[in-house]
Amino acid sequence: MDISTVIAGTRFDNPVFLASGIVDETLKSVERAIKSGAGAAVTKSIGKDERPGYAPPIISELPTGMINAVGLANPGIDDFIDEFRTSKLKEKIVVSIFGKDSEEFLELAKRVQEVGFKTVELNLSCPHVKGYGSEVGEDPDLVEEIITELKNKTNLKVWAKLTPNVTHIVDIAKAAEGADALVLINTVKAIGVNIWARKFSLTNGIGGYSGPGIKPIALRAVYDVYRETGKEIIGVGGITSYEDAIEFILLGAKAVQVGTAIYYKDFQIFNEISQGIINYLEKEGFENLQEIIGLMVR
Amino acid sequence: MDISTVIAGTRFDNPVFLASGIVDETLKSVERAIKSGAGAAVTKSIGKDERPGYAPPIISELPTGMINAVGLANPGIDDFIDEFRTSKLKEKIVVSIFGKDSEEFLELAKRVQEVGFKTVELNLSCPHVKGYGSEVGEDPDLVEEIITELKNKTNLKVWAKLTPNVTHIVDIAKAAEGADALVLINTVKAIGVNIWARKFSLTNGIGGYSGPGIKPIALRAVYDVYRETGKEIIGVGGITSYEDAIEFILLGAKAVQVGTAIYYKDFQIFNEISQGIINYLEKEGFENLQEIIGLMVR
Amino acid sequence: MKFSEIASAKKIGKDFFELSFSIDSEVKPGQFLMIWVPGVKEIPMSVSNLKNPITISFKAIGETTRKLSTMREGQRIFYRGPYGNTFPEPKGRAAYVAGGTGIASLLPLIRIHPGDVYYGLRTAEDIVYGEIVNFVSTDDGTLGFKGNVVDLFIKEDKEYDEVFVCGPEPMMKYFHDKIDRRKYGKIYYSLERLMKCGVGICDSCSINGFRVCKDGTVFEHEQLDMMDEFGTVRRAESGRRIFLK
Amino acid sequence: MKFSEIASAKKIGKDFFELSFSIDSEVKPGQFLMIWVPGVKEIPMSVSNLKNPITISFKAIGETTRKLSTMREGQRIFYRGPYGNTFPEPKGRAAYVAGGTGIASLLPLIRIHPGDVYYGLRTAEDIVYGEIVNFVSTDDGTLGFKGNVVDLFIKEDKEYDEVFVCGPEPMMKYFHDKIDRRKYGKIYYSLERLMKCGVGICDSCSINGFRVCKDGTVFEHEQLDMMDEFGTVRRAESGRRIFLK
Ligand SMILES: Cc1cc2nc3c(=O)[nH]c(=O)nc-3n(C[C@H](O)[C@H](O)[C@H](O)COP(=O)(O)OP(=O)(O)OC[C@H]3O[C@@H](n4cnc5c(N)ncnc54)[C@H](O)[C@@H]3O)c2cc1C
Ligand SMILES: Cc1cc2nc3c(=O)[nH]c(=O)nc-3n(C[C@H](O)[C@H](O)[C@H](O)COP(=O)(O)OP(=O)(O)OC[C@H]3O[C@@H](n4cnc5c(N)ncnc54)[C@H](O)[C@@H]3O)c2cc1C
Ligand SMILES: Cc1cc2nc3c(=O)[nH]c(=O)nc-3n(C[C@H](O)[C@H](O)[C@H](O)COP(=O)(O)O)c2cc1C
Ligand SMILES: Cc1cc2nc3c(=O)[nH]c(=O)nc-3n(C[C@H](O)[C@H](O)[C@H](O)COP(=O)(O)O)c2cc1C
Ligand code: FES
Ligand code: FES
Repeated sequence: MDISTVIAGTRFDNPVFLASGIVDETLKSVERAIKSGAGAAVTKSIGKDERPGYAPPIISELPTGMINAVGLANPGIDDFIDEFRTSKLKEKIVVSIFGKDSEEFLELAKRVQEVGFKTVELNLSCPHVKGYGSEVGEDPDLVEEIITELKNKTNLKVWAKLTPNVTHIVDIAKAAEGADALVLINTVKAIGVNIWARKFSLTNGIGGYSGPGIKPIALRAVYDVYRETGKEIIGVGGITSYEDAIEFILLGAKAVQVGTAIYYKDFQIFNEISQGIINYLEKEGFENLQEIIGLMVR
Repeated sequence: MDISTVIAGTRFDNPVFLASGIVDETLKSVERAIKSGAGAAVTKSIGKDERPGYAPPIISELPTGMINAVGLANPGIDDFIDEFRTSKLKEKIVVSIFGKDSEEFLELAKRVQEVGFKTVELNLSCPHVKGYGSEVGEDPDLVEEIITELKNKTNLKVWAKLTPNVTHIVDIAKAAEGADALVLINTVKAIGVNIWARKFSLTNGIGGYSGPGIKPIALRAVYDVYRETGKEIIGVGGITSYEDAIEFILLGAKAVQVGTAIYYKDFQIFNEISQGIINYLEKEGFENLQEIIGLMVR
Repeated sequence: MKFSEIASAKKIGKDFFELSFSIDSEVKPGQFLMIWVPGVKEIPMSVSNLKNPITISFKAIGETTRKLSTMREGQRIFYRGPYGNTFPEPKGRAAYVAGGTGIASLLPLIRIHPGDVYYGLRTAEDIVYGEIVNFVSTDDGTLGFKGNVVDLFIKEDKEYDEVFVCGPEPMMKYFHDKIDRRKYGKIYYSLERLMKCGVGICDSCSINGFRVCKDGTVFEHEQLDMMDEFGTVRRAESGRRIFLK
Repeated sequence: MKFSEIASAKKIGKDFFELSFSIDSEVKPGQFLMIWVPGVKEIPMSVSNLKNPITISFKAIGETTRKLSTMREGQRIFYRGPYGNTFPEPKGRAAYVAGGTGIASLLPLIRIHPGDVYYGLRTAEDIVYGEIVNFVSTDDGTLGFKGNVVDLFIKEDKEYDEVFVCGPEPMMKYFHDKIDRRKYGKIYYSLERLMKCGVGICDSCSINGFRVCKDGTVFEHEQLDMMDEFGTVRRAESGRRIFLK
């Protein structure tokens, strides 16, 4: 059964990718995800300068998922490049970058391109760091400018990862029209409270909500954006099983990313989902993955 | 232990209310909630004209909550008034109304006031009906106009129920400054998919997500709005236990509403939460509910 | 929402059908499922045979039931539940009083604990499950007693320890108001109302604050005494009251 | 995040403390908890006594551990876990080789299956759990062997079926590289790295793609053979590599 998928002209063996920020700070972990069956792996988001991130607790487990405020911890682009340049799996590694404006994004993208990566994912959506992520990604003009700049001045494929924390995600998606693909969604702004300590569960207070609890929200984003823009979409948010993945695919996602599920099922999640998709396609009488992409919307 | 709470000058015996839209279409059910221990009960949202709502399935159960698209089914204000006018519990019944503009809201509010109700809740937030709810409530100017109109032309206490499906809920909260209290939050826009039928789980496709899965989102809304506006707030979204209720109260909510939890725990939820709050206050050495309202934000 | 494959599909009478399929939870007498026909609607259906493959028995009266009636072995049927409370198991002489499709909800109990079965129909050709029926009435007199099943029951004038009633609400109301309460031990009614959610949150099935889907469907005679909306007020899909008679 | 009330708080050595509290899950030898001190930080801590009330044993070295050291009986302690894999139970002659606070993670095993305990310290006054230690070394020679515990272990030159090692990574690296592998059956190391999440998703504790918190903390000698970052590259909080030596 052929479950390969083509995103912006690039073919991936299977449509189950590792999401940015989950076991992907170090090269060896990223490669481990790929060797464990991920069709591609997105790195932790990298910025210009080193950031230690927030003090732990940086995650808080919930009955319905998890909230995190890692705080864009990253070694800075120099050390990142130094560590990742040696990889032989560059075709399957997508580098996530974050910046405060088009200049920063462009600078980062060029560095990434220089050492041979083919695709960047733009973090326009991290909800818990001032001046970055969703603060950039909720501004359609800025989104458009960043993408135009990167498409004009690099040869990279550009995936734009959008935030659900906006009134009309379709407006942002339209601003991101120039991107090769859209990644939907990043975490949902949220808070956890510990009533016995009477403190926030996370050091940073505000965090990003991920896991099963955000799946219905992510599905809505994928559906609305696919229906309204027809763009190539990678679905992410709360996927922990092949059934979840297929829900996204039926609504138009050409691939999915898996983050928090690593916490529930570890690296085997990739093969588990791929195998599940194969079984589903067989059982339901489809010839290949293509047949069900966007089936419920077309 | 005193767990009474005062909202916009009105005293309620306890801070656990029934949320709009859950077993509150008929007068006798609303009264049952109050007799079961709810400090107050908000009716299903009522509009000018009768609406049958969407065809079932109107709800879909999820592991993390529920999505619904009831479609603002309601008998219309005439039949509503006719049924509810006789109630002896009017002080504890808050009438939820929805309209497409300030004129409709005003007309409804006047009818409600005429028969002796003291408080209306404005549905500025239902996410699944065109032209109503969140389509009104995401427009700050319209929100402000509606509230100004009602405050100028009626003597009702006005609670404004806001939608989380916006980029900056604080902006909407500021537009709603004229309201006596803010109710945060209504359901989150969402979709459910059935991969075995390859159809949406709900007849309407798009629905509103409620239950435990939205609690972290609701907490964030309450915290942001309380911190930025200091308004009187009623917290709602995913509350199924006294611990949940206390999380909202610590972040500034003077009361909470309970909806989907009726599905999990039925009418006993009201007394269960009230009793849990009493035990908590005793155990933690507080004198009354007031002491913990907003404790983590002050 | 779960699904199962239809194990058998039968026509058992005029416009009357049975579908059997296996489900993954235990069902008790009187409980119902919400059956979803994708693209059409979701509707409540009593379980008329509790053991896997369980059975639903229905009359094709509208779009959903008509679509269900065309379904065949091997096709998928979507459901959730079982929901609702249950009939208690009878201990003594039992009577079962059914009108129309109401027979479906009584069938499991009739099989567990046989008793006198009274069945009211509009006309002879509506008969189903004839083999278990002891007393039959038709509105037009084409089969059995001419008249309604309540009058038939009263005419037979037997004594029972437990009576179980299920049918259209007007028939149950008539039964409730007409019979001589003292002649019987316990009397249970399984009510049917417009249902949207099936799980007690939408309030569309409520009678005097009792949700038929959740507090019922089974109510005792004395509970109905206190429900002034029983048989007098039903609700439109909007929740608007429709006053009967 | 759970919490418990502190059952006892003891100072057991210079800057060294024990806190005991009951937790609601079983802990296995080598596992750790994430301990949260509200307003300060969340840090990993080995469980040094597995039976309720379980114990953590720690040195006050920074803000969190210092705050923990001021906590008293009856106060709330917040934790999650236990996390990490576990030491297998030894079957033959066992040696335990600890450096500094590394003793904490070995204590449960030492109690279950006594063996030779080698303990390396900086100086005499750092000694804790002296009653269970067989061979001690100090960097300054104020107690026992002068030098590090690895050299002490090699000097003693005994044969063991199982060796368990826990201490600072440089010490474990030195042990790993220096000892004559063929003299021992299995050798297990419990690693310590900067941990943020404790559950395998943040990657901050990873060595060559192995997460100390989730794939470890316990690794076998041969696994470490393949980790070229072990003892040579550690990670800053940012994930930046810090090359050792
Ligand atoms: C708890 C419960 C158990 C039920 N069990 C069974 C069963 O075992 N077998 C069975 O055949 N039916 C049963 N019903 C009734 C069944 O749910 C309806 O027949 C069904 O909803 C009709 O759907 P439809 O789309 O086919 O018809 P629609 O197109 O929705 O309706 C066709 C016509 O029937 C009327 N109608 C629909 N439902 C009802 C109702 N409940 N009462 C009065 N009039 C109605 C409509 O107003 C319309 O005029 C049960 C109902 C309930 C509440
Ligand atoms: C799995 C595991 C189990 C542990 N078990 C124990 C235990 O049982 N007993 C115990 O005392 N400690 C243990 N530790 C170490 C303990 O977590 C640290 O001492 C603690 O994080 C220090 O926190 P702090 O806020 O007090 O110090 P900080 O203020 O964070 O740090 C003080 C100084 O110590 C350094 N430091 C902190 N942590 C480490 C580390 N892991 N390695 C090297 N240097 C470090 C810092 O860089 C800084 O210079 C364990 C660590 C791990 C990973
Ligand atoms: C611990 C953690 C760290 C994350 N870090 C990043 C990040 O650096 N950049 C980014 O774009 N998304 C980040 N995310 C968001 C995820 O990539 C993903 O969009 C989100 O978690 C929803 O998917 P999930 O439910 O499968 O986890 C992070 C998520 C988690 C849980
Ligand atoms: C079935 C259902 C119907 C609802 N109908 C309304 C409504 O008519 N008006 C309204 O303001 N909110 C309505 N809501 C939203 C709830 O009042 C509440 O804001 C939301 O469900 C979150 O709270 P919960 O998680 O406790 O259910 C409805 C929610 C549900 C589940
Ligand atoms: S059908 Fe919704 S409450 Fe009964
Ligand atoms: S501490 Fe996060 S992966 Fe180990």
